[in-house]
Amino acid sequence: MGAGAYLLSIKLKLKTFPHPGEFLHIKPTSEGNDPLLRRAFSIFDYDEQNGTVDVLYKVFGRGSAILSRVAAGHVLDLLGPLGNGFPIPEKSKQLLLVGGGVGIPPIYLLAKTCLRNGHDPKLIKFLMGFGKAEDCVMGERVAQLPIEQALSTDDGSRGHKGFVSDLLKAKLAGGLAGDKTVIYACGPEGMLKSIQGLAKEYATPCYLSLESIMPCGLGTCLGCVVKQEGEDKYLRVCREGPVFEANEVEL
Amino acid sequence: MGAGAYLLSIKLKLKTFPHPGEFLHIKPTSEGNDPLLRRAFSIFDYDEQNGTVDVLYKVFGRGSAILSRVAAGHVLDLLGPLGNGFPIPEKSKQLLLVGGGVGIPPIYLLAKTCLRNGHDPKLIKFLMGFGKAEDCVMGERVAQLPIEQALSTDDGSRGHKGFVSDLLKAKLAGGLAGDKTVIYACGPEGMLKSIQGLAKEYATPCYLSLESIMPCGLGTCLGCVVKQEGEDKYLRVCREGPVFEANEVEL
Amino acid sequence: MSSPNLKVNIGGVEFANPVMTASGTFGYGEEFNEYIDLSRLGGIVTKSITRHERKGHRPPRTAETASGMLNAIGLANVGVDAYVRDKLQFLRGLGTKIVVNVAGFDIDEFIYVVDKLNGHEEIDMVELNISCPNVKGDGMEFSSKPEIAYEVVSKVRKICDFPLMPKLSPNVADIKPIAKACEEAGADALALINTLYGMAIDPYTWKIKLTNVTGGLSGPAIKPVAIQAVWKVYNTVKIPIVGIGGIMDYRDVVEFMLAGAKAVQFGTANFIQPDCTITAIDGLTEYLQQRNIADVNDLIGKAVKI
Amino acid sequence: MSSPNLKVNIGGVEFANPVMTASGTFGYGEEFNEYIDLSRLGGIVTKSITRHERKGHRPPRTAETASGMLNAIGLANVGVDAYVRDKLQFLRGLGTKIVVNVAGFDIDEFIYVVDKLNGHEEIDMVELNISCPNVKGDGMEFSSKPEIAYEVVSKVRKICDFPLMPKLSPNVADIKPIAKACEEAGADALALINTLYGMAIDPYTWKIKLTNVTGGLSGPAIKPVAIQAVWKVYNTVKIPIVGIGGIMDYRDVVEFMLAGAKAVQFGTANFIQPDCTITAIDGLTEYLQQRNIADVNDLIGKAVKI
Ligand SMILES: Cc1cc2nc3c(=O)[nH]c(=O)nc-3n(C[C@H](O)[C@H](O)[C@H](O)COP(=O)(O)OP(=O)(O)OC[C@H]3O[C@@H](n4cnc5c(N)ncnc54)[C@H](O)[C@@H]3O)c2cc1C
Ligand SMILES: Cc1cc2nc3c(=O)[nH]c(=O)nc-3n(C[C@H](O)[C@H](O)[C@H](O)COP(=O)(O)OP(=O)(O)OC[C@H]3O[C@@H](n4cnc5c(N)ncnc54)[C@H](O)[C@@H]3O)c2cc1C
Ligand SMILES: Cc1cc2nc3c(=O)[nH]c(=O)nc-3n(C[C@H](O)[C@H](O)[C@H](O)COP(=O)(O)O)c2cc1C
Ligand SMILES: Cc1cc2nc3c(=O)[nH]c(=O)nc-3n(C[C@H](O)[C@H](O)[C@H](O)COP(=O)(O)O)c2cc1C
Ligand code: FES
Ligand code: FES
Repeated sequence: MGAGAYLLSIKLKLKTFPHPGEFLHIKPTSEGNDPLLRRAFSIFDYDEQNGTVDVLYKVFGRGSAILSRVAAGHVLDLLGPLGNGFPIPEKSKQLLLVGGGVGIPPIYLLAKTCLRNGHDPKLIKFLMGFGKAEDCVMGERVAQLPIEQALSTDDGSRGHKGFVSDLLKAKLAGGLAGDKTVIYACGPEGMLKSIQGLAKEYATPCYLSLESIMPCGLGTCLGCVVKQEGEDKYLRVCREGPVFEANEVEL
Repeated sequence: MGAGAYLLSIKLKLKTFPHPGEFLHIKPTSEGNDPLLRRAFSIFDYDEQNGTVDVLYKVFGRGSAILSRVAAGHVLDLLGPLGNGFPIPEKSKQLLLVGGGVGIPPIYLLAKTCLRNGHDPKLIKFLMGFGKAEDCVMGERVAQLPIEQALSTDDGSRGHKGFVSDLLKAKLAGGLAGDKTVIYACGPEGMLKSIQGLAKEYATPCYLSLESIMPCGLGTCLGCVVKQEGEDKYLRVCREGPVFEANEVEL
Repeated sequence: MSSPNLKVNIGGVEFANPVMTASGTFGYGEEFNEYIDLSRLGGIVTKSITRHERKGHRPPRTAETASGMLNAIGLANVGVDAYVRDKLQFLRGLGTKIVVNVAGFDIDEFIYVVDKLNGHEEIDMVELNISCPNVKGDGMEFSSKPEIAYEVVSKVRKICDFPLMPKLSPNVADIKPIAKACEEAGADALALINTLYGMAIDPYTWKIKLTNVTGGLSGPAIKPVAIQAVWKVYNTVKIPIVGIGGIMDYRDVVEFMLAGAKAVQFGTANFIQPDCTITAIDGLTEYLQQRNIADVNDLIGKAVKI
Repeated sequence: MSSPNLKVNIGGVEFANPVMTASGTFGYGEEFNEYIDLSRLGGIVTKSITRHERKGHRPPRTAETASGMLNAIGLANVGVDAYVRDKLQFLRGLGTKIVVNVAGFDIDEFIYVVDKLNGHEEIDMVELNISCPNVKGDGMEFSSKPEIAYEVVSKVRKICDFPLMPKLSPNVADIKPIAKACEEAGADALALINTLYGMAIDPYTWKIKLTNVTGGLSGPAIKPVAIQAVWKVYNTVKIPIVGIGGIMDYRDVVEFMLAGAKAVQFGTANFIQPDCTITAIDGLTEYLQQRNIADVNDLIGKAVKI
């Protein structure tokens, strides 16, 4: 799955097709108390026939490293689906889907869901950002979707050299802005910040899926909060989010 | 390997054939800091050709439970062989070998070593104690040795009903006592205590392999100590032991 | 064997079993409604409430550590008025005992908040979080000095309609005189421990992991400290003790009760297994049955020296 | 990049690198000789020595806890005379700095022991274990009150030939005044932290796991408490700090140095990986090289608030 990225297929029958943007809270180990807490991973894909949920993740620290060594057939301890996902857009809207690195999974599921719902493929554009060419394999499942796609790498080793927000800006500047368009994005904080800026600049509706350290994932520890824009208030990323309207949160 | 008992075969080339009574200090997990410490396990057997060390153990608490779930091919983190094993007896001696439960491994290795050295099989008696009949499979490798064997179970479901020390007492009372005999024993503390008493009563040389909580196994933490008999002094089980002359330690 | 008795009486309140949830780790109960049958809990201790609403600290507010976690939530809460108005109603119907945890930065605040709670029958007990910095004093926690602990507890005791249970901090040289002072001030029970001070720094980015710099350490890592505190206090006071700190399952409940606790609270464990409390109640029942122990109270303080 | 400088100067003693071994976890060095090249260590801190030989407590003396361990060894040691006679000779030849940890149950004992060490050139520094109960006072640790800490440190300072480094206990409400008192008393450096009080009970047998009932908690579980103590003390005193508590690898060394430590000690980690110190020195070197940091001293206290 590209440099340090892994695909985890979990046998898990869900009552309904998962909502894009929802996440699973997975305990990296069943042995001992260290690491202690569950980790959040977006649902990447769901296979209704076989009842398997896919998660696409990067080895970041201890928990994800342990997950990457879990043997096939291992029984995982998880909670979910949790959180509030992306609002499904009206069929008439032009969709600009932006995923950076391991922010791609929920955006992929959104694209797939929209297509399943009969959204016109021509109205969906998928923009992907990666560090370098090797990471791009992460987007292989996206590549199979019958929609327009573009990609960027930080070092220019494949696609546009630069940030995926450059690709978005080109689209917006090229006319795909305003009320008839909706931007959906997930990725590193820096990327979300510039997309938030672009959405404002081009007055285009925009939803962002945020990351945050999530001890409980249940809305109870108040650890995962993000500041509400313009209000002296914090919102729980695990409960009110992880998807927020771009102008609702202060990044 | 009987109720809750496991055989662990570890690929490990040793410079020399291990000394019976030596132990390995094994880290139950390589992931996280809980459980934190290594666990001590006696060397049960060594296969020189293939370079594998066998350990026979019971699931007791967290560490041994984790070990029992380790997949084949897993790389274990271990130190050893450590400790001072049993002194190898002169060939003329009558040997009374006593093993209780997971105390059998070092005694088995002692029997095997003596046989390799050319000790007359007729001079070796192997007495084994178990909880109940199901546990007796633990002695299957012992059963292959060409020496006299006897066994007891606490509940009488196989062999003598009662303690293995009863079997020892019968041998001692039957004439196999005194300076021409040596007793070697490993097993639960209660068993070792009664054997210590019998050795004294029958004035027979006796060596015991002790267990003790061993944080370091290296002689440095001073955690594993046992009281020296008649002295205001503690001995380190991991370093001065785990094998002691029966009259040297206070149990 | 017939079902063992799990009921424990603390300061005149009868809890159906010794398993409660710890303040700040269970919200106001709502979030757990979909995971467990809340009526089965011995009690729910709600998040610390203060005079005014508090937003809490800027994130990041938590960091994981070895077998533990740090938190600096900053006593975020809705404030006592909203609590009474919006939260009590949900709690009232649950069929479990409700313990309201009250925090304050000076004695007036404790008194103000407790006074607002007085008269509300849905409340069974007040837990006094005296592990907050005392802004009027030397900035130290109320529970770091016996005199200060005595003062706040005795003043609140005078005006409080409910049984009163101060919650003690482990960040002291000797917890015994603090416990004694609370008992003398009229406390009906003692809850211990709150979190230990801790801090963490990322060795790659050099950043301190919490915006608030230091935070409270909780989870299995601190259990030995908590057991030791319960044991010491059990041998010092006569009032019941509610044990807290690193409890994950029924075996930990037993360990705390053997050390001298009459009941316990599950904190961090709720984040990891939302049904940990229910599993523990079941496990405790089975534990007692297997050992033919008819009454859970028979465990209290029965640890044996070797 | 050329090799970064790892040398650190503490109280006038130049250590080849900031990695030492903690008292009581490395014996007198002998046992590790077959596992590691002792000459590579920054320093060895030997097991606490007292006036007379001490046999230590009756076993069991240790118990494992979540990411930690409890110990109640009972300051078992050969006594100062045997130490000087039998142990110094081995230590002398090692090519690393030798820090002798001294314990005492009253001030006279500290003075007696240090006096016996005076004049022995193979000693580079004295670490004063003031986390022992003060039998002449109220039974509390010497380092639990600033006045007492001041008294013992200033009296020992007067007669001690070597740089003096008191070792502080974390079992206090506020470590800052204790650290300050030691500095004012003439301490050349401070070592922190010693173990936290803890206790454990077996829920199956009901037995308290240590014969001594309570013990000292060490290991990764306590690292957040130690980091916080180092950070607070770093912002309080000017003398160098040696950080201790739950250090397992070079990343932990970096974390402690960023918090304000000039050097560190590995304790419990030695039991788990006898070569942990050497691996950490190598890891630290690589860490500095990768970041183009020419001097390890540039890490000290550089943690960034967010
Ligand atoms: C809603 C949501 C969806 C996510 N989806 C994905 C995904 O699909 N693929 C993927 O690779 N990653 C995803 N992440 C990020 C993922 O949760 C972190 O990479 C992971 O928790 C790191 O854990 P670790 O044990 O490897 O790192 P450690 O550094 O050991 O983690 C220590 C602690 O910090 C937390 N933490 C550290 N970094 C992050 C982070 N960036 N976000 C949240 N918590 C963090 C951990 O959960 C843990 O509690 C998602 C995060 C959130 C909040
Ligand atoms: C020299 C020696 C040889 C041994 N050989 C064998 C063997 O061949 N087969 C076998 O099954 N067992 C053997 N044991 C016992 C084995 O070490 C323990 O069963 C094991 O450590 C239990 O670990 P745990 O994680 O399962 O239990 P836990 O209860 O989780 O252990 C907690 C801590 O206590 C220690 N501990 C608990 N019980 C014992 C014990 N009885 N002895 C030593 N430490 C203990 C653990 O090492 C650990 O540090 C031997 C012990 C020693 C000292
Ligand atoms: C995220 C979090 C928030 C907490 N908030 C409070 C609080 O508001 N009031 C309080 O008295 N204790 C609070 N605590 C402390 C817990 O109630 C409990 O005393 C502590 O976490 C130890 O128990 P544990 O190890 O089981 O978590 C909080 C703990 C955590 C982890
Ligand atoms: C088994 C053991 C024995 C110890 N003995 C001493 C001692 O004699 N003197 C002392 O000052 N500290 C002693 N300590 C404390 C350590 O030096 C160190 O301060 C503490 O363990 C914290 O570090 P760690 O978490 O790296 O182990 C001992 C610790 C352990 C685990
Ligand atoms: S992760 Fe606990 S409230 Fe969001
Ligand atoms: S186990 Fe540490 S001295 Fe024996």
